[in-house]
Amino acid sequence: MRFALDDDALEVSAAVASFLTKECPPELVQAAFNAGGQGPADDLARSLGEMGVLGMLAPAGAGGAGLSMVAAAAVLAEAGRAAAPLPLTETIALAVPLLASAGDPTGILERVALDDERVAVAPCGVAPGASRAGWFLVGPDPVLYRRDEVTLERLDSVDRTRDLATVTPAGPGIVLEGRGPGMVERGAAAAAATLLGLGRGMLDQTVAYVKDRQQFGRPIGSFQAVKHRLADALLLLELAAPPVWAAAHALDTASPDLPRAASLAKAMASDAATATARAALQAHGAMGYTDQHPLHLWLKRTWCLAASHGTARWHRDRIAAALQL
Amino acid sequence: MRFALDDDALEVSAAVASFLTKECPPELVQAAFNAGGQGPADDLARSLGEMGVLGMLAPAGAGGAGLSMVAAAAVLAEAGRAAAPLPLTETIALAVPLLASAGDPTGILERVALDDERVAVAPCGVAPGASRAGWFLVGPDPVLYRRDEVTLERLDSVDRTRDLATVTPAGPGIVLEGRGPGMVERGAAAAAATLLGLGRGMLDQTVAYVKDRQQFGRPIGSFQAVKHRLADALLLLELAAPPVWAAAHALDTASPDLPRAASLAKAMASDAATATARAALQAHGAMGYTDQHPLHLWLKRTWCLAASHGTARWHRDRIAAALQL
Amino acid sequence: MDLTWSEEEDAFRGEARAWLEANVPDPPLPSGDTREGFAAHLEWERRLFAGGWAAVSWPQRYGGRDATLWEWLIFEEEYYRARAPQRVTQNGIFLLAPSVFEFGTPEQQDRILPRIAAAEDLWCQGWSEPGAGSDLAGITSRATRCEGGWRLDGQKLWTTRGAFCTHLFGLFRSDPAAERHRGLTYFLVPLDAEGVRVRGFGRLDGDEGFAEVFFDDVFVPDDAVLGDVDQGWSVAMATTGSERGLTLRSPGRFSAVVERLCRLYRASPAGAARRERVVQGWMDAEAYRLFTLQTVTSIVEGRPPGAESSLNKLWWSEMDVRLHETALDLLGDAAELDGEWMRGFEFALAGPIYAGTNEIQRNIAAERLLGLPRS
Amino acid sequence: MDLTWSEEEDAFRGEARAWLEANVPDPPLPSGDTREGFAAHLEWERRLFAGGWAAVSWPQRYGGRDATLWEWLIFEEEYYRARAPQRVTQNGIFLLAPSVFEFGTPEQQDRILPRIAAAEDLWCQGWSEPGAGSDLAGITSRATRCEGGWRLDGQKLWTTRGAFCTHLFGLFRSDPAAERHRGLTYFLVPLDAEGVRVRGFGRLDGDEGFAEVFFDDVFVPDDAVLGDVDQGWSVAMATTGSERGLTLRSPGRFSAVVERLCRLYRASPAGAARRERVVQGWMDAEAYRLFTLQTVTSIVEGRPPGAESSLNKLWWSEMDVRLHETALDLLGDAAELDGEWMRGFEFALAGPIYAGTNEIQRNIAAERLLGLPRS
Repeated sequence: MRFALDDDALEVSAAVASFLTKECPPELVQAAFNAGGQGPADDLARSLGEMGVLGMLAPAGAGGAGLSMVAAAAVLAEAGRAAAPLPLTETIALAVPLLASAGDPTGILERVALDDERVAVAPCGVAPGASRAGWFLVGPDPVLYRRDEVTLERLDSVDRTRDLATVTPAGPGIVLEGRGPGMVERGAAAAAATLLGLGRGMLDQTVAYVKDRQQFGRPIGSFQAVKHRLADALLLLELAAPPVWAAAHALDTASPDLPRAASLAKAMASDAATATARAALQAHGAMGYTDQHPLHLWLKRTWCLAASHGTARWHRDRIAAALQL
Repeated sequence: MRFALDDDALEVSAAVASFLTKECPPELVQAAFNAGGQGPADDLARSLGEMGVLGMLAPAGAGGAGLSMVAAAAVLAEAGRAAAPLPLTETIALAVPLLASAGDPTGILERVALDDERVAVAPCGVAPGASRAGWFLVGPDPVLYRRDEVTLERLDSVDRTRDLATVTPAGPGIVLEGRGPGMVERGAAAAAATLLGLGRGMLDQTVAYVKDRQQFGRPIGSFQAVKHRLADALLLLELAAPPVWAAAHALDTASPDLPRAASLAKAMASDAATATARAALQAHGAMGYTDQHPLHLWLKRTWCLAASHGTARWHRDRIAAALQL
Repeated sequence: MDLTWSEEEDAFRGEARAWLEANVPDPPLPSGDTREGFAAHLEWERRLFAGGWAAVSWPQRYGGRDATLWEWLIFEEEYYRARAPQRVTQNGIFLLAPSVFEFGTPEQQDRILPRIAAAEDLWCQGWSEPGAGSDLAGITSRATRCEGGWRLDGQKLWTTRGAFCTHLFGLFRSDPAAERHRGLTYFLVPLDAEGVRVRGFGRLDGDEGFAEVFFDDVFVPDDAVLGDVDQGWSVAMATTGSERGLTLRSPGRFSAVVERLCRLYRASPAGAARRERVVQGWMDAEAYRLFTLQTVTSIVEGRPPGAESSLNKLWWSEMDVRLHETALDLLGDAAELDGEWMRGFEFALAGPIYAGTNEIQRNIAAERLLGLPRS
Repeated sequence: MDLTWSEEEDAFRGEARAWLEANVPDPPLPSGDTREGFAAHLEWERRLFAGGWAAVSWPQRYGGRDATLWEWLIFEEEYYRARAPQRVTQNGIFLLAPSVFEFGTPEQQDRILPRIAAAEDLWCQGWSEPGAGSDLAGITSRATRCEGGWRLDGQKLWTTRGAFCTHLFGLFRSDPAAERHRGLTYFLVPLDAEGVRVRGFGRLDGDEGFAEVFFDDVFVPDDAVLGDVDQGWSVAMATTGSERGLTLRSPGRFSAVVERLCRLYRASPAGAARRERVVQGWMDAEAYRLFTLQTVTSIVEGRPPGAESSLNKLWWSEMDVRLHETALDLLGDAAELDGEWMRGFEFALAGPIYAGTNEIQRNIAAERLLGLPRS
């Protein structure tokens, strides 16, 4: 028994964190937001490809690093913390491992890992990062389509970096074989990790803000109402973290408890991140209620990811079924 | 349109409040608790009879005062505030008006109004104040039984003043005719009023306590965490009050919205009072967590009444049905 | 106690409903917090005024129809029920006008009020500043006496729809030696005055609904002062106790949301587990409606609300967030779309922040209603 | 990362389970917070000791079995799963012993620890006082130096099971000039010493689980001091950081409650609308179990927990209340009966109050974990 992130997970996530601190400041996220998820984040995507991050779950032979889902979850948490304006949840934790375990039937895996090619993922028929993708993985038992085999209809997400569209297949596509654990579990675990990071990012920003912001002659972070609300956010996030790592580990070990573990992670992380978003906005006051301050980028990403890959309530229903309730 | 307590309701409830302040101090409630609801509160019951309070909903001719249910609700709120250790909810708002509107078939109404005779009420087969009752009203469409027509089985309530028993009829009983609005609505509205008063009583005590109790060199009531929690309790109670008066008024006017109004009152008042109980106990700390301090009497009464006459959840289900949800 | 409407009140409701049915634009107008949407809303405001519905509870001579407070409640219920447009004139009507009624000279009342009702002057508020948000008494923008009037300097922030308005009312520090709430004066400033610069910026939802307003040696004459010099705080606070002010946040607004929520629930395939939250939404709104009837009764009988209005604000603002959260929950993965419910949610999130954050309101409730000691 | 148990650990679990199945009293014992119940629990404690299960993680020489922390977790899981009796010795084991391990002389360790494990000495805590609850540093009971020892005076309050115990450990002010946390000394006092008077009184549930203890010129020798004179605060705080202390509130306790809750739900006729709260209860307990595995990993690898233990306490204490609220909700009108769930609810309500109220824990989390300024 050892329940802690192993060294490889700590190393790769620390490397990603320090890269994002430098290369993905809030200004870049805002620029990507303004550009509808296009353009400004292109260099970021390419660099993450070169660092081996996009392909970290592909086998070492296939342009990947053969790392664990636990390591990927730790990386996604850092991506969330920085609100990196790319569909990393889907690329790292769904597209790459699903293609890899299906034997890369169209031979695009290495290019995907380098961001020379993008694969958008639409478990329920709606894909983020749609307009830049050359390939689409559609459905809970995903089928792979080329861009010219699908019709896209743009959707406006509250988070404009999402670049969202409904995907309607028009060709036969390629059914992925031998893909291991399902889309739902992978998506839930990965989105949970990203949400955990988003929550941590919002809490960090808010703590810094309330230490600095003065009202009534003292920092608002010295008021007990503010302190306790942020302590509650911390509590929710710290208790959501172990389920996130456990879900990733259940994917790595093909645990029979995987469905339950994945749903636990997503429900806890969604609730923790959305509660933190509320607390963060309230503590920022009117300052956070503008698109001039970066907080809104985190809020909107949080709301989107909480709604995607199954809402907290949907996952609670799944757990109830698993518990025979 | 005028939504406020009328003068008669204000007068009678003020008279009851000032009577109870004098005659029903916490020591009396504790003594009644220790005696399992027997003995110590007997004088109180008799005095309330003599004041016309028990029979306030009976017609003036039949030993009553012919007052409105709104006035009765205002009185029950004061009884709740004092945690009067008697089944007043059931006597004032169920037994008396049900007997009266059925034409007092056994001729006991005047004696009941004077506390010379007690009628216990068991809408779901369980009656508070059972061991002193000479008569029993049993079932949602109540049937009246003499003491010797029923079998009682004592139940231990967490509130020992409740004197609770299951009532199993063994005789034919007398079906009450023409009883007007049902047991459920009367019980819900009356219990809601009592719960509102219990909540107010707990909040009053707690405010006094936190102003007085010093820790860290200042009154604990100056800590924002304590202040905000009590402000929230006040908010819930103040928003539960209008539904309580509206439900009583709906009984007075036989409004077609009565079922919905009664359920709204009970659900709001139950939730407000139980939340206030939590806040009160937490603010009292270990001091409130003993049977040496009177707070426990209010807490236990609150838990019991919140569970009786339909829980908040049961009433929400009823509202859902009324709204066709 | 009487929970029925009179014949006159029913007739008033009928008249309002008929007018709204005939006049409410369909499809709905674009957001009033964008430049084009604002123009469309202005047209709507002028149509409301022409119909006599712009400020129903005001005296006729100022553009109202002398409606009672009860009638005002009825009108609001019908207004939201009809899904009529948001009121871009509301800062003038609900924030400025109560102070003009209470503290304005007859000349000011005649000059200002009819133009508010007619949507000819469009007022925005100038209270908050970069350093004065929750702590409004921290205002540092200043007013300096000069020949025939005053010179204003400083900066206001989070001015709702400031970029589209014509006038600003706001507090400026007229006595630099006075601290906190003292030494502030309430000024009325045309935004085309020399030295005023307005920069619009986006709210949370991206609409340009906010502005910052800079004052650089702006001259205003003496009659731009509302109330007494150095007494601006009391003048501004008139909105709190006034029956025309913000205290009575219309219950109709929330009942209309609940009605839509119930429809959404009924249409929602996997809704059964969520029923309880929808019911609670209805309950919260119904309790608020009854609470408001109680408040209006008090006002009508001559007992204006004081610190109780803190409870009012806490309730409606937190209820509004919950109602929208419930709707987003029902929407499932469609919740993230930039649609009506998400917009409504973003709007609701402002409620616990503006007009005194809910932290401040809880302080007020604890200290003034419960008598707990200040921290 | 490895979430599997070793063969040795599985064997340990098997052994514990078999012993508990053979020994746990059926029907359950009466409450250990009453005089007769306490006697029955004492018998149980002695049976546990005889089986070698009284303090599994202690060294064998003190009556333990040198179990690892992981094995301790397994034992606790099995203990609660078997519905074994409450531990009336827990104040000795979890509050006193960690300080004795860290600060006791070898003589004290040899004298005190085995008698705790064997339930020969029964310890109660003497920390709180009438004026020192949340603010423990407000202690005024005093210790005065005398020939060969100390004289104790004062009053302790809310002493759990004080009326049934044989000894008290507690803090007394030994330096009257020192303030707050300074100048306190940790004393070990036999309750049959001359000048000690114990008065039991009822907890919320009416059981005589509390006592107040009066000290009137009570003599204790020098070896009744644990740790250094005037350093009692650090000695007492040893329970916080210690792996033998209270930080690791056993997850098995809550998992067992959740299992009962799930059974109650399945048996409940009108339960469907309540399913979500039951599921959330399972989730909260499962998250807590995983959180504890993370904490134990840290401890085992040499990183003892600090202020994080505040999060731990906040979570389990509030979860415990919610689990019981959910059960009472499922019980409907039977919730008011003085039965197992109501008793459990009353017990759970103490969680957010004792061992540092949750308000204090939130302060600690905000100040020490988030670095927010003191108020």
